[in-house]
Amino acid sequence: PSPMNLSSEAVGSGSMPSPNPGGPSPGGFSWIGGRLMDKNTHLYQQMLTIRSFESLLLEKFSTGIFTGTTHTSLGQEANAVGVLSHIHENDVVVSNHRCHGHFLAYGGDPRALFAELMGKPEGVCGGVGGSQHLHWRNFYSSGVQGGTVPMAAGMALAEKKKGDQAVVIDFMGDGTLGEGIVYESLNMIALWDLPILIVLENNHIAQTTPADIAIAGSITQRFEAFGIPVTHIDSSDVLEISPLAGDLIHCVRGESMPQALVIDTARLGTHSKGDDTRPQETVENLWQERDPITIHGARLPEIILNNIRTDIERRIKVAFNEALQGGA
Amino acid sequence: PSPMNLSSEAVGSGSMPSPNPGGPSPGGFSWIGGRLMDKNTHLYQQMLTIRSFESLLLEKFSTGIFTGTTHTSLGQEANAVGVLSHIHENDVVVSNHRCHGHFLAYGGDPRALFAELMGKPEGVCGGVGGSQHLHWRNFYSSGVQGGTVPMAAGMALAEKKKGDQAVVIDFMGDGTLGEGIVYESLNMIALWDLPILIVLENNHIAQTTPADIAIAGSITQRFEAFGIPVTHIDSSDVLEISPLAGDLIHCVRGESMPQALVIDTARLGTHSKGDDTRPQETVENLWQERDPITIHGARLPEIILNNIRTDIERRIKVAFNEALQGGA
Amino acid sequence: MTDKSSSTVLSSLNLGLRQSLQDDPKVILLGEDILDPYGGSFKVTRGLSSQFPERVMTTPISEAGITGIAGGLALRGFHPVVEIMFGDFTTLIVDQVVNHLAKFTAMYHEQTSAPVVIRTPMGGRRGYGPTHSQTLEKLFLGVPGLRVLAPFHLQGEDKIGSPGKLLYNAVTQGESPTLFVENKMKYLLKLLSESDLTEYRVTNHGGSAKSDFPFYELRLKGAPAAGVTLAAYGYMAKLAMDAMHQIAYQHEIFCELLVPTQLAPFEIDPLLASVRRTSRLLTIEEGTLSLGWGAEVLARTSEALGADLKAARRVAAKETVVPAAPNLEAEVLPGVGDIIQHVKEMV
Amino acid sequence: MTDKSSSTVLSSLNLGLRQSLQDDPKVILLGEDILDPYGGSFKVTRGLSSQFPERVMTTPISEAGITGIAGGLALRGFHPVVEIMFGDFTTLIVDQVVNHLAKFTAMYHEQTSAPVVIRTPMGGRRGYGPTHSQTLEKLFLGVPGLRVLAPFHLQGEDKIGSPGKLLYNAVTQGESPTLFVENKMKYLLKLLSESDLTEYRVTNHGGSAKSDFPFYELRLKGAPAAGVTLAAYGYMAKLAMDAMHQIAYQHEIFCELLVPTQLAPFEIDPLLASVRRTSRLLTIEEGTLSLGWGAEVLARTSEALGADLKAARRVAAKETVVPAAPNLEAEVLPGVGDIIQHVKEMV
Ligand SMILES: Cc1ncc(C[n+]2csc(CCOP(=O)(O)OP(=O)(O)O)c2C)c(N)n1
Ligand SMILES: Cc1ncc(C[n+]2csc(CCOP(=O)(O)OP(=O)(O)O)c2C)c(N)n1
Ligand SMILES: [Mg+2]
Ligand SMILES: [Mg+2]
Repeated sequence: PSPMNLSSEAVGSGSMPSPNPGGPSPGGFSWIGGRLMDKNTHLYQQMLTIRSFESLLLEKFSTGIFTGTTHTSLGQEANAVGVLSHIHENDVVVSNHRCHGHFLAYGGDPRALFAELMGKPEGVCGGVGGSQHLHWRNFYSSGVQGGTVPMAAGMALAEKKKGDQAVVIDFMGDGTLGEGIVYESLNMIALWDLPILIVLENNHIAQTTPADIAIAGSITQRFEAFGIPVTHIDSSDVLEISPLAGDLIHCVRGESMPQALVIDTARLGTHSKGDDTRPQETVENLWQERDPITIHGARLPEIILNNIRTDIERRIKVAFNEALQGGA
Repeated sequence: PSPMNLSSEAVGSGSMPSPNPGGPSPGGFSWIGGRLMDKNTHLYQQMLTIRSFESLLLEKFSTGIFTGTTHTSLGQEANAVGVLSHIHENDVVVSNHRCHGHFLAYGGDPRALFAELMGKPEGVCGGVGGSQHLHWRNFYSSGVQGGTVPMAAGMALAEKKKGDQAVVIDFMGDGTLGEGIVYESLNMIALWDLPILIVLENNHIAQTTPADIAIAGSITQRFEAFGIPVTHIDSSDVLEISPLAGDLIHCVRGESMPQALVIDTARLGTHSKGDDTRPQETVENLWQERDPITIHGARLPEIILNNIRTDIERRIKVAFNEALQGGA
Repeated sequence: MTDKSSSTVLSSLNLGLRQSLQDDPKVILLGEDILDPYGGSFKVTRGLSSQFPERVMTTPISEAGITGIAGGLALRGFHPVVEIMFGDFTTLIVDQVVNHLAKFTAMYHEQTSAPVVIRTPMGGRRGYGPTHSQTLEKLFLGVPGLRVLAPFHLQGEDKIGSPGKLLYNAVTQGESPTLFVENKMKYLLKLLSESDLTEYRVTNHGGSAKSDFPFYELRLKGAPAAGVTLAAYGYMAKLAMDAMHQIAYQHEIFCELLVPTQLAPFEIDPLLASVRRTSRLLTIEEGTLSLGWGAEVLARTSEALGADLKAARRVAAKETVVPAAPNLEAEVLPGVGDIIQHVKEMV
Repeated sequence: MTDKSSSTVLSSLNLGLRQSLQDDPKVILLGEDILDPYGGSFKVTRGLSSQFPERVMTTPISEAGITGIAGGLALRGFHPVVEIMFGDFTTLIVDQVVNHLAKFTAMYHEQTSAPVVIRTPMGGRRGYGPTHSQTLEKLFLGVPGLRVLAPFHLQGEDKIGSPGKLLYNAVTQGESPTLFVENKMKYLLKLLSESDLTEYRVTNHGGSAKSDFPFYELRLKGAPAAGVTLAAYGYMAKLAMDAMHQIAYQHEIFCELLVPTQLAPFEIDPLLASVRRTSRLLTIEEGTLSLGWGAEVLARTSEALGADLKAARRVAAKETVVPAAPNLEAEVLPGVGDIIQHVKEMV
């Protein structure tokens, strides 16, 4: 198995990375870059890859290398990694505007993503799509809230018709529950027993709008009302999220039926760039309490953490520099 | 108080009928056409007005007097009458394609409605709107499923802002739960505590599609999930529906908050014309068990029934003939 | 196919769908109330759910949702066909079409495509009123990445008949998201066979899409050089034929009638060739005037011909709702009389 | 108003809204993320929720729903203003606009109307990519019953400035459902005051809507008779001014620039008067070419002038998505260079 490409020296090697085929092996160990790595280390590494990528992105944004807009997933890395550590090669992942983390956890190439954000021909979509519009292998994202949910449902219908046991993972945000098309989709997903896991990343905010003035009633009931079983977890701990997601994906695949997973999480960064209207203190508290990197990092010895950090940061820098040297 | 105009000699008199201002008086009696009439008789009369209107409409359709399409409410008269017997003069009623019954129960003039269906200038909307697109006083209907639900919500917001204690009654069908905009509306209705009663007429079918292959999960939960209190009744008996609706409207008005009323009912006629795909036996059983005219009529002495029948049928014929003699 | 069932536009479309399902296992039909025995509001899918129960799916009343679902199916290899019960409700799928289906190919850097065919009946003249009688394809004719087709009622060479063949081609080609514009009045039209067309010379100028998506030119045989080019599609093409005939016999004005079946992307060359001969162009459509198909056709003709375009006009619906009352409706929608009057005023 | 805050299109619009709220108690603002301190994605509503907390309502992400709610408010006497965060998402409100708001008056036999003003920023040049950069007003320009406005960046006589005044008029008049098309690049433009316009002669040919919804004509003072009529609105009117200036000084070709603020219903007479003088028309818009504003303008000009229209062209976006990469985006969107090139080729 060759999990997340970043760890397998694929970066910069020019070879196409492949999506994570099932995540860590059953015993909790994976081969990473020629080393046997335990599951905890592996998950940490994956999350840190996203964090490092997006931190560098934000750091360099002001230099004008990147254009347009960008939505980072700071604080939500455990969702991307926890969920996508369970997917198989034929599975489909559908994401939204906040898609970098999902893309990287899917096995996407950081260099191709940097290049995309720089508007280079080497980018994931040749610079046409930009930050929100990625497609690579079975990964698709787009920037119109809710609009990709029926698309994800249709993909699940396709896989079901093909009978090939593939499942669809669809990420969406709490604010996107405002869009009517979400409910049209939930209804058909349930009616037709589509093999899809909807991952609702509830960071309690949409751009600047707190969930409590945008979402009436209950998020979980919105799935239940359509007969879609829903699991709710309030956690930024990848070790809590991952097994839950694993069970649900197993069920979606095995029973060919839908499941929803509502993850209460925290957005540690701004919505896109410089547009956070929450009190600084609130955000600082979230950093204290809800940073998945800190939470999971506490499980690893300092020396390993340092090694990983150095390693990943170097790889991300390499990816960045290689992207920068690309055409256009 | 001057309830349903049909009974007050307004038909054919040329005077504008006025909407039912609060239905029967508190003691359960109303003045009808100069006679003191008990509540039971009054409700029967109202339902029979709708039934007679639509029966004549269907009977005459084949003659080519009417054009376009039409959706009758045969079997659902108890909903229109039971709910709208409680509205006040400033209240707003929003309806859908199946709107004749709602319009008549609101106090609309059968002659003007016949004229509309004949495409005459004397019609409710001068013949422009036709069967599905009526507007008179505070009554509005339109033919795009779901599209009027946010409109109704906006009207409720308007009345709330005006602070004039008016409420909105919005009728919709079970099949219309397929439309996403319904949920966008429910969300804002709940968030903003809008004074609206949503009456979901669940006749278990949409055109030819049975509810069980079109609606996943639970209808009542679809309201609850948004925090809208919902009351469910399975009845075609106006005496069961009316008090329930009265209580809910009272609450909507008094508390300035939304309520939903799900009425399990039966469509005794075709969807529009000649397009009923249900087995004849099923429909016949429904006629046996769920005809609100029969159910409520059983409470009145035969002689009164006969009188009412003769009277109403005559009035409806007069309305029809007068409409027919109109221009264009 | 010589039985009666293949003799109207409706039966031809039905046959086209049936044949698509038969020949192409990737075809899936989605729509509201499309199952037998009902077979759809206008019966285009009649019989199909009985024959292909697994691949004909009736849906909730969720126009946007089913269009999106079809998009997902298409991205994953299927050739879905969506029926929108009334063309008026295509307003509900604009986001799915414009921002999703039609964008995927370019936005995802040519890596994929969503070849969904969306069929829908447009048009009035049935007294259905303002929300069930519109001709709204102009909302879609200028959408990059979307193909728009409208059938012509010819028997054609194929047993399916031209309308069905057009649909068959769009569905089974599986190349591009496509809006397939039907018309309520057109359904009932008898397909024109050779014997119906003995007075006409019919040429197909399909250009690059010739065989799959024809562009017809009709002239009256033996007529003198035409003075006006008429351009029309769908049901209006039938009214234009009637008008062309009448005006030739009653007013001795001769026209060439150009009938594209692919409205977008629009290959205008055959039409320009005609206008180069006539110097006069009348476009004919059932939708409201402003920013309609005729506007684009006139604009492109004017760009190409400059002062050589001596007279240009458009026949279209009045810019208001389509009333329910038949007499009011007739005032709003364009008819044969309007075409004749315009032609007479142009020469 | 002499302070800096009134000197850009953005601040003018903000002032226009503020003044509407102040003068007209029926005005209610609805939109996503429009509350302070954020004040909307493009800051047009900044400060308003603080000043009018009861009448500035932030909403869930429900474009269709809030448009419908605004419709209900309007039918019951209010003058709601809806902000759609990006013009790209107007695809989601097409049904509410086309089948509801814009239809009520005619469909309900002139008994009522739904005077909602829908404001939205269109346009690219910010690298936002395919779903956040479009110019989609063409979807709405041909909708019967709907008014479409686009501001011009003049200081005007009013302290609010022309863009704000245009918005104020639309909102407080409360007459008709209206799409008010803003532009992301335009927000930042400084309003042109008299001193910026000393080189130009600016005439307002507003026709019947003259005072409320002006139709400007700009010529370079002292220039010889113009050879080409340019027609543009919104941000493209600014680029057209730049082009007109350059082409006069560098190529000695002189143009008249016509800038309507009411795009629909479109009163074309001032433009026809100009083309009668020049015989040449170039329309300029940021949306994709087919069935755009320019198509309608060309069609109507061609209908009116026939062979007197010697040359007609359109500048518009290429018929594909708006790419995120700035260099690719610049290839797709029309710029000053495109305008100049077309003008040179026309004379
Ligand atoms: C249809 C649509 N409306 C509005 C937007 C603008 N927008 C982008 S992200 C966003 C907030 C989304 O919130 P949520 O779904 O909670 O996701 P989060 O940003 O919190 O990850 C909004 C309003 C959009 N992209 N699409
Ligand atoms: C948006 C939209 N889609 C489809 C239709 C066609 N249509 C008219 S009524 C109807 C069924 C409605 O079912 P339901 O809401 O249960 O109401 P009922 O007819 O049972 O009263 C359909 C599909 C429509 N009018 N509007
Ligand atoms: Mg969120
Ligand atoms: Mg029903």
